[in-house]
Amino acid sequence: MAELTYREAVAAGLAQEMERDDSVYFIGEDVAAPGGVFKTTGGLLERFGPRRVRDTPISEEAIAGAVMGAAMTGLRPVGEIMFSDFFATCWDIVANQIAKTRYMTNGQVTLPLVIRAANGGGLRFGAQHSQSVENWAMAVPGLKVVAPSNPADVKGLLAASIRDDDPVIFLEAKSLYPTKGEVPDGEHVEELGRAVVHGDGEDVVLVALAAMVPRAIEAGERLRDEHGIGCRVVDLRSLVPLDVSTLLESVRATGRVFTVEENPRLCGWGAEISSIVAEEALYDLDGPIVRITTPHVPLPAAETLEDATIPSASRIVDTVVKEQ
Amino acid sequence: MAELTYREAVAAGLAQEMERDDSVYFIGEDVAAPGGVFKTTGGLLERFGPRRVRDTPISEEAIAGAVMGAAMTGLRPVGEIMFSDFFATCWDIVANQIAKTRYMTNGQVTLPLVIRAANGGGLRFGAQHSQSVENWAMAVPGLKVVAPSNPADVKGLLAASIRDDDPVIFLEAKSLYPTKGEVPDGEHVEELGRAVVHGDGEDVVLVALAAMVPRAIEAGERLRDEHGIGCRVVDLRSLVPLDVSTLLESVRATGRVFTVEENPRLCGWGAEISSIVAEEALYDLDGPIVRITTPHVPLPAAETLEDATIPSASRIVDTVVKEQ
Amino acid sequence: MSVVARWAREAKLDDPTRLELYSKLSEIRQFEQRAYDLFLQNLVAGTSHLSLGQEAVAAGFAQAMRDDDFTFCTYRGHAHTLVRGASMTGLMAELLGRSNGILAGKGGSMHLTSVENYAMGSYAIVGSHLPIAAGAAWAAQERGTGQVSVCFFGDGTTNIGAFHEALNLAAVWKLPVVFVCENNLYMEYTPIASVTAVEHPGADRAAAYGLESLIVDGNDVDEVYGIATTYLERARDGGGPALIEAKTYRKGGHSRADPAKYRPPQEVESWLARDPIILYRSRLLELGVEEKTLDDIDSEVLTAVDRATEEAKAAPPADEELIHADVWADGGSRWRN
Amino acid sequence: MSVVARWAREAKLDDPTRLELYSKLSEIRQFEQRAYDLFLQNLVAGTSHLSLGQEAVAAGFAQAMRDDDFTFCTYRGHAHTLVRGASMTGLMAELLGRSNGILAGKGGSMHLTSVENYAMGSYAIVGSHLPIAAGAAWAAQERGTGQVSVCFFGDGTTNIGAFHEALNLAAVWKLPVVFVCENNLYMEYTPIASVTAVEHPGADRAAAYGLESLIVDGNDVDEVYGIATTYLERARDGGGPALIEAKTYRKGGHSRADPAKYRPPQEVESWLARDPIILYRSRLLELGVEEKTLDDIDSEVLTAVDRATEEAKAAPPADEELIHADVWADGGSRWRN
Ligand SMILES: Cc1ncc(C[n+]2csc(CCOP(=O)(O)OP(=O)(O)O)c2C)c(N)n1
Ligand SMILES: Cc1ncc(C[n+]2csc(CCOP(=O)(O)OP(=O)(O)O)c2C)c(N)n1
Ligand SMILES: [Mg+2]
Ligand SMILES: [Mg+2]
Repeated sequence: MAELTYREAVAAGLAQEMERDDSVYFIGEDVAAPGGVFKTTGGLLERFGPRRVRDTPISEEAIAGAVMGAAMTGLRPVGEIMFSDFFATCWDIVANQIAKTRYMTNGQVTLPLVIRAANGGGLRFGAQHSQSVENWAMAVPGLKVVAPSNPADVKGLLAASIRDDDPVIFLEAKSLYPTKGEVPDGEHVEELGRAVVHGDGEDVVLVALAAMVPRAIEAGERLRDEHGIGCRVVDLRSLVPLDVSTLLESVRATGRVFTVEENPRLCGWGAEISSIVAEEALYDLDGPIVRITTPHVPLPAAETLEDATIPSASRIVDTVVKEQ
Repeated sequence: MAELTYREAVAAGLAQEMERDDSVYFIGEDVAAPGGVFKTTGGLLERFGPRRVRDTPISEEAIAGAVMGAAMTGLRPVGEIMFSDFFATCWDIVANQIAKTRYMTNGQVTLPLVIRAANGGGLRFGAQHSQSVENWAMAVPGLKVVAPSNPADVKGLLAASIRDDDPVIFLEAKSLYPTKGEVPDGEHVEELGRAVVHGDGEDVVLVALAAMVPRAIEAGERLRDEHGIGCRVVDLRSLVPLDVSTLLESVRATGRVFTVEENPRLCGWGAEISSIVAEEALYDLDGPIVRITTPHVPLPAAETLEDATIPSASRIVDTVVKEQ
Repeated sequence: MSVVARWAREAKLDDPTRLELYSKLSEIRQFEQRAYDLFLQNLVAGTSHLSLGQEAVAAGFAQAMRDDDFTFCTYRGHAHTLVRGASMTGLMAELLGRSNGILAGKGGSMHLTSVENYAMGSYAIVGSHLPIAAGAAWAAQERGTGQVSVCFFGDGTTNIGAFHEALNLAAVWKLPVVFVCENNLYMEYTPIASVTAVEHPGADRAAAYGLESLIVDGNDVDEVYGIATTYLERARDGGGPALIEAKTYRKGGHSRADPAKYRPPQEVESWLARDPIILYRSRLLELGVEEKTLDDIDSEVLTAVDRATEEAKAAPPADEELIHADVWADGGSRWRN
Repeated sequence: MSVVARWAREAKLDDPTRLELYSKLSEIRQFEQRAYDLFLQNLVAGTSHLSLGQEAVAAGFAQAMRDDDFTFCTYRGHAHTLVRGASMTGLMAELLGRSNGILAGKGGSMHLTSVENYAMGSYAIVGSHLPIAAGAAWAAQERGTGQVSVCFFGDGTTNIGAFHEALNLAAVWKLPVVFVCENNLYMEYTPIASVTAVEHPGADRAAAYGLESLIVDGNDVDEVYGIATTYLERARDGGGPALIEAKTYRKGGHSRADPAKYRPPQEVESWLARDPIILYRSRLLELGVEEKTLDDIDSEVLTAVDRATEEAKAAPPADEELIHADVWADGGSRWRN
């Protein structure tokens, strides 16, 4: 086991797969010589050369389109969209073309591609560089959506996403880039669609994703220690495929569900979770399903404002204590 | 009262507001001389002249951007995006710029604009020309989202949207264009954020929008007549603002909620409705909240396939009978 | 400012090539006319966009392409898919929403695709396929296959952002892709001239990407074949992309029931007089080809179109089971366990 | 192929104009240096993109603009907003996330806006503001106000789709908008030359929209002022849009802590030698302006920067109440009843 940052785990995952498979290519803005604006892809150019690791113009539609065209004709490309907010500039290629082409062609076309992006807030970048858009991607049939919460998962899930034969939107939580964690040595590949449960509290389940996972875990510890409320945290890890079994198990075990979402409220992924529970496990509930989300506002920039907008461990604790 | 088609009501609403207010302008692709590809805007060019009704190049970002820039500097423009699927080609302007600018500028900028689009399936156009994207828009803080189900609402809600000082995404159900209905004579303006309830059945509430409303109403009649199940149908009319009071009243009155959504399942607006009910009215429920949606697949083109994919009155009836 | 290719008129095409070109023209013409008839008989649901009048562009390029070169086209893609060798029955059945459709009914008229024939798809959102075609060219370049990607689109498409991004990327990366702008003077119902800042929407933009300005008579299949051959070979040899503007005209409306009343009668007349098939037929006769040879080709094609029509009409409607198939590479649509 | 404006060198500028230009240069320089200092003191959260080295573009244009002409700029927008007359305290406070920020802390460095000064916003997503600026020009045209919209962006922005769509629309509608490409040779860390198909990313694209190819020395504030005056007037008089490429260079990195190591030392040196403020100062001295006059301007500016800094630092952090304010025109954020 080596200790890596979340940031380093990105390059580690890419390197592992590029080493293994010549058809894996990687393109994006400032990704090659500069090593990425978040320094997530340093060293790849040196290791795999300027053809397999390549800087593009500021042309998100060209990046997404190139990745799609290459995936349908023999490569297994990875594209970077620098900030997930910029998916909006190539949403047509992603949501209308990449997501639908296999289906529309009755399976003639296969698209083994990954598009990575830095997602979410915490760096005081303001409303256009801090969005959590995992729900945008989840809403589009034909996209898989992966969002790791720790370095080991970054590496293992990125590897799994690259090996997957379907298009995967891989969302890295930019606030987690500096965080550290143990990453297994040697080849490390996880499975898409398998949630992980932290803790075994029997009072409440907190369903979380990506940057919200460490906050939920911290809240869970405080709820146990300070309020005697037993929590378990479900780290969904991928929204599509979604591990509904683990979710429903945890509902049965606790009877109380709280979602912890970084995306703004309306049509967030927590709404989907809530609707699944309300449809399939209503009688297992001991009380309302509560959603803790970024309120339905664009994200403000200033530190004080941003911190008060995105769900924090304290807000989770307070909400659970109040509602429970 | 005059009988108009849903299609004609679009032009009627636009004409009413352009007559009233010189600052209302209208642009889009093939909207002026051709009168719109769905023939929704015929006659406007002749009546208001080539400056106020204008054809654009095929440049959705330019349309959305022009409308935004004009709205912040004194016009009250209406833009048309021909098919709502094409929002993806200008999603950055819509979701990142239009939706966020008022907030980011601390209220310095006001954006009284409307973007209209033909939304949804039913015309066998396939996956890239048939999407219901109301949930895409609902998910973005800063956008109002309106989706009328009948000609009177088309006119009245379009007028209200144009008068509204916030950006409104106005989604016309393309399958309803040929349908007819009474439209009040003279000036007709509705209020945004007020749902309408059809029927007073006490067993079940069907929550529907746009093209799903007539299907829900038909299903409600069949459920009453053929199965003795008393239904009421809530026509939401706008997703933002959302009439939660009317929704919760209908939940209290019936105890059973079914959403009828044309958007594909994951993160559809029905998930949001379900999560509100599960959080705020759990104890009023007599059974699970059931979502009837287009399954989470891109929409297929052939008649037989499309008809079996989008929720139909029969599917609603069958689902309610089975689940109730 | 613009180079009009005179390649074909000067070079000597051999007879077999000329007959193959004629055959492709005939195939498109008769297929499209049949599609229109079936629409009038109310057998085609949804929309459809015919290439009647524009046949020479599809035919000339297809003739010049290597079997494994890629075609990317638009909703106006029947012709481009057909001439790559896609099953005529499969295409016709797709228009009719039948189970033997080339996409089993899931895609419809606007999304015709035949990967086994390297027809990589018809794209219904204006402009999106240009970067995708560039991507296929990028893969070909990296894999060293010598394949060229050919991307067809209309005049109206030159004003959307994806056009710009794709052209620049292709030029910078010297990708083996040939972009073909079929300028038929109209978008849907709006004349391109009224919404475009330059006269030649394709050719006048080429310099912005460091490319030559190229215009070809899109109704002259020899000219098209000539310019296609030239720039396909150049791209194949590492010479990078080209942007070719083919001037042409559609005989009918933009789609289905559009009567195209917005076009000045004189304009229509003068273009109909330059019908690519009439033009080519008379050239071939002048060159000494027997009339019967051409008639035989036409009737062979007719037989094929008849058979395709019958096979399509005889098939059951698209199979509802497929609604849940092929969202994912595993063949299914499950998003949960 | 490209026209380099010589307007300013030839025309005689009067002294007051020249001193105002100098004053604007000084204001930007000192404001930006202070912003950098505050960042080094860890007082600026988030990111920031300075215009050090590029001051002449902002100064020259602002000087040429009518008070009610619109400015649209990017995340690198401190300078452009400041020179339109926006409150220096408000801007400084915004960088520091204070309650007296010009956006009350809600926007941050990348979104500076001062509508009362017709600074219509700083846009942080590359390219998006070009069509928006065109829209403001469209409204001005329709309302007959004689206002011109001026839109600043970088070299890297010329490769994104929105650039293309905005330029075409502006040209077709003859909108009163001047697009200004500040070519500082780099995007973030990647040289523009490595990803662009033409040498002059702005000027070489102008012809694609029927516009003149215009290049100006962006480090010479007189030249900038000259070309700005010419094309603003032309746009105001109904002559339509212009696209001007200003060659310039940033002294430091792309943003915050970027040490800009990717730039060849010689290139950096040669550009630093052409620092727009040093250049202009020596020109003014040559023209007989007293050194003291310039020193006095500098120290007045310094006093203003000091005061702004103090007022910003003294203010409380942004007010959490505002989180729920101004999503909507009614001042609130309610999406439900
Ligand atoms: C992004 C987008 N905007 C609008 C449309 C609607 N639309 C379909 S075809 C068309 C006209 C295209 O014109 P052109 O590129 O000249 O091609 P042609 O149909 O003449 O072959 C339009 C506007 C679309 N499909 N996609
Ligand atoms: C659509 C989009 N893609 C990428 C970025 C990230 N980004 C911010 S600034 C920048 C470089 C812009 O270069 P240029 O246009 O030359 O402006 P400069 O920063 O040099 O002033 C990039 C890539 C962005 N903000 N928006
Ligand atoms: Mg055309
Ligand atoms: Mg630059």
